Amino acid sequence: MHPQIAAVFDEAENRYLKPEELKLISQYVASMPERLDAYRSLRDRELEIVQAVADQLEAASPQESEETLERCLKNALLMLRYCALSLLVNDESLVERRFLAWVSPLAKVYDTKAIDAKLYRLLNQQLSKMLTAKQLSYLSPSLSLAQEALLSQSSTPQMVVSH
Amino acid sequence: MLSQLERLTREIDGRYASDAELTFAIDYVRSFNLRVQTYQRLQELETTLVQQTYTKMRSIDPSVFSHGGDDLSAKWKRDTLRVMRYVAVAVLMDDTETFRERLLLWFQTIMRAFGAQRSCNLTYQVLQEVVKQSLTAPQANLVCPLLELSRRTLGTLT
Amino acid sequence: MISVADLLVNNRIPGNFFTPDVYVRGDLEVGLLENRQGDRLLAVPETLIQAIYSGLYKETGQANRLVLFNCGKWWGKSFYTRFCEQVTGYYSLPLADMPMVEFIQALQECWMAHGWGKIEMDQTYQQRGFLIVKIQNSAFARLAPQHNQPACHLEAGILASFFSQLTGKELGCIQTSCESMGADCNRFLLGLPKRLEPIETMVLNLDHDAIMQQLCA
Amino acid sequence: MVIATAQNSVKRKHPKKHNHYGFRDFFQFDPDKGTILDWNQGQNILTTEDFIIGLVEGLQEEVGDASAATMYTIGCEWGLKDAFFFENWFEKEFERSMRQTNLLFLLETWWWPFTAQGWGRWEIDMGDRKQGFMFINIFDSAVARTLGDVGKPVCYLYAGLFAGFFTELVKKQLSCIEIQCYSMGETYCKFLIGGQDRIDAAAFWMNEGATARDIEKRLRSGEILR
Repeated sequence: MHPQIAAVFDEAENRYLKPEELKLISQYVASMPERLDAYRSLRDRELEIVQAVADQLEAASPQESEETLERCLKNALLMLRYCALSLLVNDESLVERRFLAWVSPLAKVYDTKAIDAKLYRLLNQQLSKMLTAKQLSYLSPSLSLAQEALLSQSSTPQMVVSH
Repeated sequence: MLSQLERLTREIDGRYASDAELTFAIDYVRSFNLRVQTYQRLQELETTLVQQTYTKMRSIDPSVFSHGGDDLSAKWKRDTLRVMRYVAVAVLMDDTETFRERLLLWFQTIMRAFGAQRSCNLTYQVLQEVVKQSLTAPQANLVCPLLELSRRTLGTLT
Repeated sequence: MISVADLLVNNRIPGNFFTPDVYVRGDLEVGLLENRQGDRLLAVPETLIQAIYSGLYKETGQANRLVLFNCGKWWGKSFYTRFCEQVTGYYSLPLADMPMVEFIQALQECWMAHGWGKIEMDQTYQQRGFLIVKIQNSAFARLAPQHNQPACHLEAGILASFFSQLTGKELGCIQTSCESMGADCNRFLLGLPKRLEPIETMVLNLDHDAIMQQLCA
Repeated sequence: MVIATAQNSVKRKHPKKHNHYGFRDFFQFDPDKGTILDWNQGQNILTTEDFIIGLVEGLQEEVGDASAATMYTIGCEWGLKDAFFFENWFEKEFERSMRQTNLLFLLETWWWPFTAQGWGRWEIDMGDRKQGFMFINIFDSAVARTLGDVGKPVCYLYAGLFAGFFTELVKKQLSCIEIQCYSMGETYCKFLIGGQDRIDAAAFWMNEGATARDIEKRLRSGEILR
């Protein structure tokens, strides 16, 4: 959620909320029905969306192993789930802490940037077909944050410890 | 609402929330206008409500504002205002849990340290009566449960 | 053909089990902390860490280092078990099937979520039978009372236990550099006890690089 | 999410806020360093009960039965150091001397960080302070809950903590003994704090099988070992 809304209790004992603070909350609450709709669409049509992406990706990357493609698709599913959550609560930092902190180091090791770039293009096409412009505008801050972070990092060699 | 959103983000890890898990948000949207009205009303009436409570308490028990010769009126007003303001935000945000965690549990130990339970018990009982007279019934229905919780938490002898 | 539905296990995709704001929760009403598995947690404040050092020194004198190392070993044993339980449960994978990168990353996240600093594995000397573990921002180093020798005996104990169980071999652990002595990080050398023996005395007057040079000469 | 984003700024924005013990207010996690600071800028590490077991078992192995005394000493050192740490933040936060403060309020304020840090809740009974002793109840002792029902008191760490802290607070040598423990099948732990003579007397009576209630009664009737 917007950090300012999350902080409403912090000053509770000193003063009442200023009109602009109250307005911020009202705006978020007013946007809630649309956010909920977008969230539900993403949830209910997740498989349809990502399956379409998977089919196109597989066709476009015949040289890639299934294992690699599957790993990338799994990360994309996770990304979409966290972006959906962050759309709902209006907090992009959630994507950073919950998704990127875990997935970026692994994506770096497995070096899947080229496939990811392809995948995101396909995914974004699907999403823009399915969501309204308004809904997309709620989703895109976190979605671009996640995609840009993963595409901008350089790769590192894989570690080779064994059990 | 804040604590519910927080719980939601904690509990849905790598999956989607079900409709049942989202009900609270829909309920909140529906009740929001009433919450804002109530919040603003409490802000307007803050001084009056506290003053009315003070007068009423004095008439019920004149000794309640003095302790060993000290006049506790000013201290009482500060404490009561503090609780009232948290109550107002808790009404606005529909968040009893945060109210409890951020204020009541701590304040309970402080009120006990000063032996103020009897005064608290009376305060939040009278305040409920005063609120019911000054606010509409739906507004008072949002405020009074929080005042009752305050009475039970702060006003109970161990 | 990839089936996306088959990529989901119980309709879930695991992310970071150790995300701090999800991993730990507090309940003020009862004064308890717990992790997301429901195990009780304690926040050990710096005054207690200092007291462990000074109290043990008062009671056991020079032996306090050994005592701390031992305490660490006990601690590490249960820590390993708990950690494996958590990751295998959450990622729905038997330990043997978990890619090592992911296992190590989970350990790093776990370490940070507990506020123990940053941990890293250095495998430069793996062929020679040594593993180097680096830890940064350790509370045990920062709060150490003396600054003339490595101070993270508890951590050394934990690491010895943890990696002994992970590799199935009884390993020893010696700290070769310490933040409390101005080093950039705490380095711990893990290997078979016999091979570590000569280092015990080297630690007193050689730095980490010199020790590694001698060891691998 | 939410509150975590705001958390780092709460102390900066409201340094004098007193009710700051909720988890997300009290602790600040630094993702770059992997460290945790509490509201009063003290570093904290989180551990499971394995840490306590490791300490107890590791000590048992090295020093045998002296492990109880060692845990008590660690506790005393903790209490002593914490008294200074407390005085420092209390006087900053409340802008007044610790010694010009309502005692019960002061003590509740002292224990709050421990509540936030997961060491359980307490109840303090100062009714007998004038007679030179007092009682503290601890609910959910981290030590007793960890070690389970072993049939004798085990919370030497807490006993030491109280002895060390109160000794520094009243500037007089005080000791502490646990006279009832969760590990004896009781629902909570009870500690007696006072001068050495009283603690010795209580220890002696306990050895003879006295319950916490017996000990309270005998102390209140002024009985002391000759």
